[in-house]
Amino acid sequence: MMEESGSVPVLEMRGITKHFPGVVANDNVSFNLLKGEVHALLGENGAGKSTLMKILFGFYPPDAGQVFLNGHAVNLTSPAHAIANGICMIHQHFMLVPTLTVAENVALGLRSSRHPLTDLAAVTKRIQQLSDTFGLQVDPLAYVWQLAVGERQRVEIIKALYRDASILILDEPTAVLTPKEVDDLFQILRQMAEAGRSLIFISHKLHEVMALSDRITVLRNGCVTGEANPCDTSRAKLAQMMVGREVKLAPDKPHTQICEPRLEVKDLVVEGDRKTDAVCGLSFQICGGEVLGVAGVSGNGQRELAEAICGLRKPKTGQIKIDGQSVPSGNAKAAREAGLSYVPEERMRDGAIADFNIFENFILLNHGQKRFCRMGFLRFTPIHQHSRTLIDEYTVKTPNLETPAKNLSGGNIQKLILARELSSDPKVLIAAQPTRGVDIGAAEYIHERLSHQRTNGTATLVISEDLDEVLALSDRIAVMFEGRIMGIVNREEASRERIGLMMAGVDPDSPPADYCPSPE
Amino acid sequence: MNNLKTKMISWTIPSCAVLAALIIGAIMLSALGANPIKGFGTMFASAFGNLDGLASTAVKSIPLLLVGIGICIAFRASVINIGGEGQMVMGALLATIMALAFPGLPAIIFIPLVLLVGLIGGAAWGAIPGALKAYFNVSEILSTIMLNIVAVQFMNFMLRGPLIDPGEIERGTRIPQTARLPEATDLPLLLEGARMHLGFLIAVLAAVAAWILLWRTSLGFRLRSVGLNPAAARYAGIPVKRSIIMALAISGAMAGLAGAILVFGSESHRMVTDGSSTGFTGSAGFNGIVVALFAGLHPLWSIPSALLFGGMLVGANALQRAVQVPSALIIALNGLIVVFVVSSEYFKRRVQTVQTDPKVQKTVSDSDKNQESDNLKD
Amino acid sequence: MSDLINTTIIIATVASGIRLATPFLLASLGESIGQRSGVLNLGVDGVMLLGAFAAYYTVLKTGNLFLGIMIGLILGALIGLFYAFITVNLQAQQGVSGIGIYLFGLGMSDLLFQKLVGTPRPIMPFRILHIPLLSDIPIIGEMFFDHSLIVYVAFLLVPLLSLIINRTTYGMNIRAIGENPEAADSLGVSVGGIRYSALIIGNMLAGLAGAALAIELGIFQHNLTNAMGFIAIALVYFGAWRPLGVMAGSLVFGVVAAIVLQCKTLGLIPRSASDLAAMAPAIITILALVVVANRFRQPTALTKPYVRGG
Amino acid sequence: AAGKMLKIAIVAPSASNDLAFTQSIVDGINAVKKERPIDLAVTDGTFVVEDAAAAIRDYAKKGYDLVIAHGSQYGGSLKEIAKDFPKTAFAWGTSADTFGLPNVSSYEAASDEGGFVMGMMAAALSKKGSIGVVGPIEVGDAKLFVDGFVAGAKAQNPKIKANVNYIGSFSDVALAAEAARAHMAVGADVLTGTAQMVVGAIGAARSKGVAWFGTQADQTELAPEIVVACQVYKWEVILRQILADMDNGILGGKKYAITLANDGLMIEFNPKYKLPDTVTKIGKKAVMDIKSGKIKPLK
Ligand SMILES: Nc1ncnc2c1ncn2[C@@H]1O[C@H](COP(=O)(O)OP(=O)(O)OP(=O)(O)O)[C@@H](O)[C@H]1O
Ligand SMILES: Nc1ncnc2c1ncn2[C@@H]1O[C@H](COP(=O)(O)OP(=O)(O)OP(=O)(O)O)[C@@H](O)[C@H]1O
Ligand SMILES: [Mg+2]
Ligand SMILES: [Mg+2]
Repeated sequence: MMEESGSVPVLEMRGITKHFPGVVANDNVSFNLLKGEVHALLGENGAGKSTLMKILFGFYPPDAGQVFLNGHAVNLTSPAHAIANGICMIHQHFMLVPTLTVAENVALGLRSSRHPLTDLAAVTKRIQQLSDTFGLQVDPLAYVWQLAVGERQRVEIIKALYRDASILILDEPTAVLTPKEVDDLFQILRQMAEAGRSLIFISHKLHEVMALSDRITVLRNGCVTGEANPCDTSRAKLAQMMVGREVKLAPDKPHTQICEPRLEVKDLVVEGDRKTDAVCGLSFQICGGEVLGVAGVSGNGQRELAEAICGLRKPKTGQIKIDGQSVPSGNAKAAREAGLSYVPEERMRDGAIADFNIFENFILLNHGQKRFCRMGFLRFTPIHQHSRTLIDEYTVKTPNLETPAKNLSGGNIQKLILARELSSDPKVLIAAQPTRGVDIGAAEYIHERLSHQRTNGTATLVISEDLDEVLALSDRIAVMFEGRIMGIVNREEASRERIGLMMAGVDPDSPPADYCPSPE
Repeated sequence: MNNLKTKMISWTIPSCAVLAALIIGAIMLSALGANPIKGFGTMFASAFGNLDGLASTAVKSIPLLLVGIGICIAFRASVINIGGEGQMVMGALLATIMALAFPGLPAIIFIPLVLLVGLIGGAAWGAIPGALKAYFNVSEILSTIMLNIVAVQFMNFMLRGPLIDPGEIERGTRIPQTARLPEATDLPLLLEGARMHLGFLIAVLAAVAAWILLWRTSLGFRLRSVGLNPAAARYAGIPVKRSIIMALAISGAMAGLAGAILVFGSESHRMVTDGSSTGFTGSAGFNGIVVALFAGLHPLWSIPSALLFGGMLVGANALQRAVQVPSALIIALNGLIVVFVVSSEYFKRRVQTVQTDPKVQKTVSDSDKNQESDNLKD
Repeated sequence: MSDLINTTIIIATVASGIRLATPFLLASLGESIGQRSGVLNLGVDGVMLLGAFAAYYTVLKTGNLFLGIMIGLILGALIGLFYAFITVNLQAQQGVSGIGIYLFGLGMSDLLFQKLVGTPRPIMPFRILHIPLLSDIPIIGEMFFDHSLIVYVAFLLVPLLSLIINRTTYGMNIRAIGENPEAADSLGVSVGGIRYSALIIGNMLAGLAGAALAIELGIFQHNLTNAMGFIAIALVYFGAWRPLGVMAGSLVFGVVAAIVLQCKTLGLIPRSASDLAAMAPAIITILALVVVANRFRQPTALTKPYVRGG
Repeated sequence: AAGKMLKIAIVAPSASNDLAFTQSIVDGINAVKKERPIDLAVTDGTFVVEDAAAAIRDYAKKGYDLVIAHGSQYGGSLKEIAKDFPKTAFAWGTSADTFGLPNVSSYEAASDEGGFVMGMMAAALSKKGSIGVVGPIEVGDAKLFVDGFVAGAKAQNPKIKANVNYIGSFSDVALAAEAARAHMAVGADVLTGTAQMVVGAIGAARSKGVAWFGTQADQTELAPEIVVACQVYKWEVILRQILADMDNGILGGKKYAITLANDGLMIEFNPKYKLPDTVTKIGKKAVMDIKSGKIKPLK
């Protein structure tokens, strides 16, 4: 499939560096792409994959580095420019206009044959042709808001096909697809590669990467940590390159007495943002002193589950009980009063107020309590005292109490939130991605605090994409796939292999063989 | 040190914006054949140059300050209240009705009572767009504009009909104004010989109260958190919808109080309309927004800001007399200042992101780190 | 009663409603284009006032109506350019900066009028343009085809803008940018460029609305528009951002006002209630907003400055 | 004392060149200025009553000899201010109330008289037997004029249809224009109106060639081809009296009115308008009758 190795790569990115306030998203990254090749980019969340691709697509200018197309240096200053150079990108998040039809979305940005009028009839015809050739079922006249997630992904692909890109970037195109849809997509992508197009493919799912790509580049913390060929590497090796460290052993887990169930969830059905059921009838219980880990790829309903339990999202049906008491649904305040704490996944959106200072963030939940508030007036002496205690206890690094939260580093913001959430000694704790983007030291500390809480008798639900974290913390592990629990396994019976397969929606009893394209 | 720098930036940039607008104003003055130095000099002298001028400036700044305080609170909660005009009118009307209804009360009870009623009138009128936004998703920008029209027409109706001075009917002149309100409601003068009345003190106290509300009470804490990050506020169990209504109601209350003070502190001690939309308020409902923005949405900084803009309005009349330039120039200039100050936010943000950029920040954050242990001890 | 309300009066009332609706229609069509692209402009009234003065003054000096209209349009375009700069490039808060534009227009038009003209002097308005054949149709002809040129222009703009918004590439770009600027940007559509053009066109129409008003009345005065521009903005919401809806809203507003006026003329509304009657349009608009706000969503990106990756 | 430079200030709501209410008083002072030295200051466009009050007080404080509060809505404020400046003369119009203060004069126009005259002429001129009136708000001077006009029309032709439309605003020019059109739609072939927003109505009348009667100032130049006649206010007539009183140390306490009889009100015919002689005669006779007291318009 690959051309002879001596040829000039269609694309080369050299020494790309990109800073964002507070982070180095890409640090001297070099990357190349050959004609007809599927080149995969792997990396943890925040490794800088999307940023690199957006630079290639002209979305951001790089701080340093140069892009070469067919050996010529180019300065891609805007998406229009990139498109003109034959580069198309399917973004991690849908780039569709819901109030326009499929045909209009496809035609957007193209010069119409009947300029200045649109020529949607011609576009429709061409879409139909494409959908016939590639087997992409989609109604060109439907409005995008009417489409299901999978169909929207197909529209994104049609947009790229329509533009006849020579370089196609696919940023996590499979994150929202069913296995069948993934298979279909791969078929199309292979067809495209065979037709001489070059593809960059981003995914967190190792087996997909192994199945599709000709070459794999791994990013970590904005740096390239290695390149591999899928035929002579293994998932474990890739994981090692991605994470950059040995898998840690679980922290000490003193046996805690299992008493009555503290959190009961029954027949929970929750609608997602896309108005389809994101959680489809979940039931489970967590006892005091127990940690239930929820593993799974993001977007399989974990977030909706957490939000429904915390009263931020009203479930369609189902019941939530804390200590046997039913909690009114869709009421964040009531859930908190019933003894629930929540460490949210998006900490700067939900967990903290960036422009509030440290102590204001500490009292976000309980500023109305008597000890902090008398007759409507805040009592700063006890508030400051409380904040200092928490800062010391959780070793939050901050110049002073008046520092706005936005000036703290990611790890310290997470410590701040954790300190606040645990200070009320909750009956039930939901922790979503508790250590995402946090350095090892802080992550260890956070794990320690969570175990400590477990010893104190809190029922904890830990939601994480990081399998090591789930394995380290949990007493039992539930794997979520497409809004359902694939199964709950005890820690002792859980292996990475088994959980990983369940995460991919595969029944552990019949694991699929790794696919490696055989040379023609 | 970092903090001080940020504060300085947040002041110098809008000041530059105002300066730029004034320069354009000076160019316009010259174009109109007037000497800009003499023009602005006259303005300044008449507004701040003597006790009388200062007193007029103070009186003129009262509604600006009160509306501005309300805007600070509303904008801090992320609601854009453009309904100050209508809220002033409704507060004034309700207070006037109150004053006419109980003529016999002593001043010591009567003044607080009517002002409180004015406050309530404004609050109620402000709560309507709040509820429309919270429960029907109606943009408060538009509903407040529409409610301004409704309030003014309602005032015209009331002053031409039910509330008209019976003497006007008797004489057949039918000037749309109420009878003179009971003397017990006259706001006492604070300075012998100058017209500055109790209203100024009330407005300043209200600014302090608003500052306390925003930064010292749990209600203010909730309003600010809803304004800065509604998602996080919801997550923390703060009732977001109710906070939106509350913010608009408080904002309206301040405007309502401004309206009431306008009536009881007026020369005529009665409510008069000329039928136009801004004849009663003198556009304070709009200008208060400028005052608040210029003060960086800070109630205490709103005091000098209101005095500045009040002074400009007082000076405008002097300008007209001294250099024969219509006072309309000042309205245009106010508009320019609004546009420039709002646009200058961009440069403020730019400077602040540059500050937080790690590359630029390195040395600063290092020194901060050294300080942290000291700061945490006390 | 029957002799009070006869066909002549009905014809006159409808015709009057159409005339009253015209400046609203022009201004709200313009505003709706800007809003469709995601930018709110609360300064419409100020632009109208400046457009009105510019057109009035030009006609006063040259006697050339078309030149007056052109100057009104050019002035609107210049303000649109300026407004685009502060909202697109400087990302200024749209609600408040619009108020600034309004105050500027209010003061500036009055200032220029007082300095350059002083005593109101009349200019010759457009002549009535009888559309051949159509204006001879009984009743309908008099109602709809017996107006000045500018009225026809305004109403012809409705299908034209419908066509532009719904059938051209440019219109599709505007719609896309008002909903999801990032998606449009990712396909190479220039968000800033489209917003600039939409704001320039929108403000040109606001300038035209002012020019039409001044020329129709043959006069200029301090605050000639009487806050018409603010009502025009509300009519955009009323019309759910669609040219046809905006036209319906303007007509309702104009015809209601004409009916109230005609009823007053005929003594059907007691004089004491006329202030209450004047509230009617505002209250109707709020009620319409309550209904529309949940049924038709405003353009998702409205009032949100677009920053790539932000 | 007549040779001494007098400092006079006018505070008025609309623009001093509005061809209506405010212009009439400025013209009046300027007429007197030709006869004696006057230092005149004008604060116009003060539609905000509190701003007007501040200006009035300011002028009084600055030692102006006479401060004219030209707006009935200013009365409430003037009543309070005048008490504080017993040595300053104030004049308030249009009104008939001096608040019993010795330093306030009031002045008004018997605009019903001119209204009556022009109403009679309008009724005589109307071929269709229908005339229309565009008013601002039903108060003060406007009401007086309108009532006089309607009474005059009825006196000339008891069967005449005289429709009155108060549009509810002193400033809405567009609405005034539509009100004029509404009148024409129901058959009015002669129109009149009062206050500064009528410029719109005049424009509408002009486009249909319908006759117009004006008041407060000479509006002929707004539409020379349709303006029949205007009632013009000559405030100088009473201003002279007020200044004469001041020369004698009397600062106020008196009520003044301009009337046809004292030549404070004049009916100015537009020479360009071809008015039938019969109508001119009716008008001139009515003026004589009112001057002699034979006709009392609103009695
Ligand atoms: N517009 C932005 N402004 C500031 N920081 C940003 C921006 N975009 C990305 N970042 C930061 O840059 C880093 C790299 O982000 P990027 O989106 O490239 O990661 P990724 O590898 O695509 O992760 P994921 O797998 O979660 O998509 C992260 O720390 C992210 O927070
Ligand atoms: N704008 C700022 N003002 C003051 N200090 C800041 C600012 N931004 C960052 N800091 C400080 O700079 C240091 C480095 O921040 P950064 O976000 O890079 O942390 P980090 O090394 O990524 O840590 P973590 O792994 O915990 O996220 C922190 O101590 C933080 O408090
Ligand atoms: Mg990514
Ligand atoms: Mg970090």
